[in-house]
Amino acid sequence: MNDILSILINHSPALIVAVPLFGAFLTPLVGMINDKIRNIFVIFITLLTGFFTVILVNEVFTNGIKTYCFGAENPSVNPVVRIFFEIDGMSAFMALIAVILPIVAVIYSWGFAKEETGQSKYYTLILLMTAGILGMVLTGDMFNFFVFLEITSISSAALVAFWTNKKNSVQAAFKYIVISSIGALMVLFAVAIFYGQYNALNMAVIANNIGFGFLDKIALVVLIAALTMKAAIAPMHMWLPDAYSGAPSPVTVVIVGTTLASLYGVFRVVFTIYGKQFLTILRSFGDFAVTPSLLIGVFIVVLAVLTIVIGVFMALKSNDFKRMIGYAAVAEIGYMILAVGSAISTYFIPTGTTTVTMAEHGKMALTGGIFHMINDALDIGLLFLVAGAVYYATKETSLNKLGGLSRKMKYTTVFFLIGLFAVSGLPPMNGFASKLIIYQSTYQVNPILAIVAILCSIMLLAVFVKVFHSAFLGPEISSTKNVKEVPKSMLIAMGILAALIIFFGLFPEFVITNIVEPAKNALLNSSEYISAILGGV
Amino acid sequence: MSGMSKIVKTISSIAFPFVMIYGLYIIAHGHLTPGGGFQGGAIVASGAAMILVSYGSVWTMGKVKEKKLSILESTGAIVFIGTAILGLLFAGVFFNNFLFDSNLIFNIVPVKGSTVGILNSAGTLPIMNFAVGLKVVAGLFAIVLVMAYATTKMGGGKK
Amino acid sequence: MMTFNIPYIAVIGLILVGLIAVVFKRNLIKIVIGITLIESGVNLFLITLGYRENSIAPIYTSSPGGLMSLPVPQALTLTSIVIGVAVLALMISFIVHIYRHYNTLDASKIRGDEE
Amino acid sequence: MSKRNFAAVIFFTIVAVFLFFTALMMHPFGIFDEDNQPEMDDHIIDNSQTETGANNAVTGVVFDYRGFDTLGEATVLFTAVAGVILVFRRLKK
Repeated sequence: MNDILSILINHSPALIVAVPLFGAFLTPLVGMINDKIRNIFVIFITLLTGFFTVILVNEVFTNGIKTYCFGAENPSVNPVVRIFFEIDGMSAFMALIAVILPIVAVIYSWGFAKEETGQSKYYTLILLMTAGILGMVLTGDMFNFFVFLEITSISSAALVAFWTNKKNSVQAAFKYIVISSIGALMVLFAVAIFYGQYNALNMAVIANNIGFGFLDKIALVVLIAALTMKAAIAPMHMWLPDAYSGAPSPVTVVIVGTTLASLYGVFRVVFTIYGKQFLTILRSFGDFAVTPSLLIGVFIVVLAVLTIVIGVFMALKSNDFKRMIGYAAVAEIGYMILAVGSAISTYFIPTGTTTVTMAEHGKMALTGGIFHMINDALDIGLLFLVAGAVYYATKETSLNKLGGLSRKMKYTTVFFLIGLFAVSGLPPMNGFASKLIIYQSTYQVNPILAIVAILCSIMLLAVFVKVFHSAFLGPEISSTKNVKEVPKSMLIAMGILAALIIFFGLFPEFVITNIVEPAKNALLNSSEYISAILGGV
Repeated sequence: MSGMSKIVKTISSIAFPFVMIYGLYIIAHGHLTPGGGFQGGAIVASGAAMILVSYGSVWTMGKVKEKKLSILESTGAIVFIGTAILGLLFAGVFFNNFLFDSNLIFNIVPVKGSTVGILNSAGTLPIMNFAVGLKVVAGLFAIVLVMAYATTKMGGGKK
Repeated sequence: MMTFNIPYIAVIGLILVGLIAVVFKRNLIKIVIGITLIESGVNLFLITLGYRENSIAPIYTSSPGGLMSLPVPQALTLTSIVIGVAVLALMISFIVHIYRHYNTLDASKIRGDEE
Repeated sequence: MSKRNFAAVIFFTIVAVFLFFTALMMHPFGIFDEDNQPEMDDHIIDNSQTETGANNAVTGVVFDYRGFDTLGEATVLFTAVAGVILVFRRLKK
């Protein structure tokens, strides 16, 4: 028994991607038998993926970085020829996010997509998206990253256009695929520059050899621009509300995962590939050091504030339930990169040393930012599921045509309240736990940042209270007369997310020490990432 | 598309087998000469697209259902990933070339340097080539067929 | 040094032509053509990186012997070409639907219900 | 010229200049110096016959050394087919 488990642990990196892919290839065939069998099959595949992810994550958090080579047991590492998967704390953390969302989405879809045609393809694409996100976060190879990026963007674009009879969905899908294919081509261009420079595609090898010449700077700019474009950071955020509101709600939940995976790409580039180069001291004043990371950090903070403000104000203006949550999602992404940006702007030189270190409040900000990633996935996911439930019951998303839902849809209302509390950072939900860390730490970096963050959070609360008031409270209007509570499967899916939200809110310390801290340490320790492949070179 | 004149139909029916054989040759010799599963698959699929253009999408849809192509494509993909998983079962690594230098098929180790090339070599590579070839044929043809059929049904864009 | 880099410059030129189409054109089909051009440019960039002077194709079957050009960029390009085909197919399908809804391909006239 | 167009022209010019310099700074076309040998590719050229059995080194890379990429690529095609069929499906049962 122990043998089997250890074999499974050893091969879990490959199986995590192979299982959903295999499931996706089989789904059209299984779908010909029976709808019910197919749904069970798809749920089983996502759960199996979840199982492998959990054992891998457990392994990584206890025994450190795990590498997996495709095709050879004892691959040559000088030069690195084959494709490696390299899973450190951050990858494991992202894999957890990436695997929770599809499970919820698939369970939810059982009720949600019952009446739709083309369900087999729908489930196939959801599984492909899952495999793509997992591949993106686990891989240690630049070109492989590009391939999985394309898998995620193509499958999610096709799913955004699921309702082809809606204008919004189709044009959002087109916008999304144009943005993401240009972004992916930019990533490929950067990969080509790396290949031409270092004759390597492995991230660890590139990180080991990288200098900071003109071409490296170009590659950095191209990579950051492409990935921030895909992560919907202002000024390239416009596609996100369209795509999020155009897609069916369970799909949106998984697309949240693709956005976070792109953000993970930004972190991987900034912290790991350019990790060493960013810490070279350009000029120092006492213990204050001007490093490339300071400049990048300030740049990211500016973008982050812009993203938060734009997201919140557009959410205030909006009059459509799903669109509003889409803008709130933009703002939430802003919070994450605000924390990360302020973290990397706090490097300084401790007295008596010559190398730069991140200040304690910087590390705290980083913790908050990473913690907020998983919280954002849960909160925004839950809100979109609620919006989907409202749409399922009433076929409406415009707030003018909704009212008095709380009497007919009790459970959904409760879930909406939980989501509302979480996304606007009120205790005892998870959003409060991570936002509090972000406020505290950014206050030490610059008080203005914390004030902006708190104000915007309050405005988000106002936005969602408005939604609550107009959609769930108040008198029933004619279009919501015959509303019934949504099917059980949808309630179960929302329940899973709500339970996780409350759990994370009640025991933030537990989550931070067990999941977030390893991820943070992995980001800060790029030399470990390199030596895991090259063996201490 | 409602099909073209009789001349076009006849010529394309005559040309189709040759295109197909050429494509299959490219797939089968993928590990020896320039080419491989993708290239050969694209050639066969373009031959099929030629038939589609000359006979019209409605006729072709009557002969080949997209569902069957979908099954074919899934089969190709499953064979491909299945070969990779077999590598895990037999040799203990995902994507291992477990047939190479074994006592099964495709097991001949080529002489190093410039050789004539033996078809029965390269382990799992020819199998994967065929799987990918099948996938590409079915996939590309399905894309072209579905698009052509759907746009015909929509009336060429005039709403 | 500069004369040796003319292939790179040509590749960049191709990318820029595509970029012009994406940034300045309003017709959706032209935008898609632009993306395809950028993609071809990037693929060509990869291929040019793999060239070695006086080399032959990296295939041993009845090869005359000698230096071989680099095989990895060719494999990467093969992958990215297929990906390009996939993206193109999907973009064109979206355009068909957009045209059905809006009866136009002008990007400036294509808006969602709410802006 | 509208404001949007003006911004686009400036953006385009900056991108063009930087890409042009990228082209100039790349290593000379077709020439690999002593300290810039393509080790990864040389390894593949030397060992593709003995490690994968393929006379065609490119196929060796595509299906063996970087076989996982090819799985991804096949998946992309599969995704596109599924997407196109999904987008052109009949909406009513």
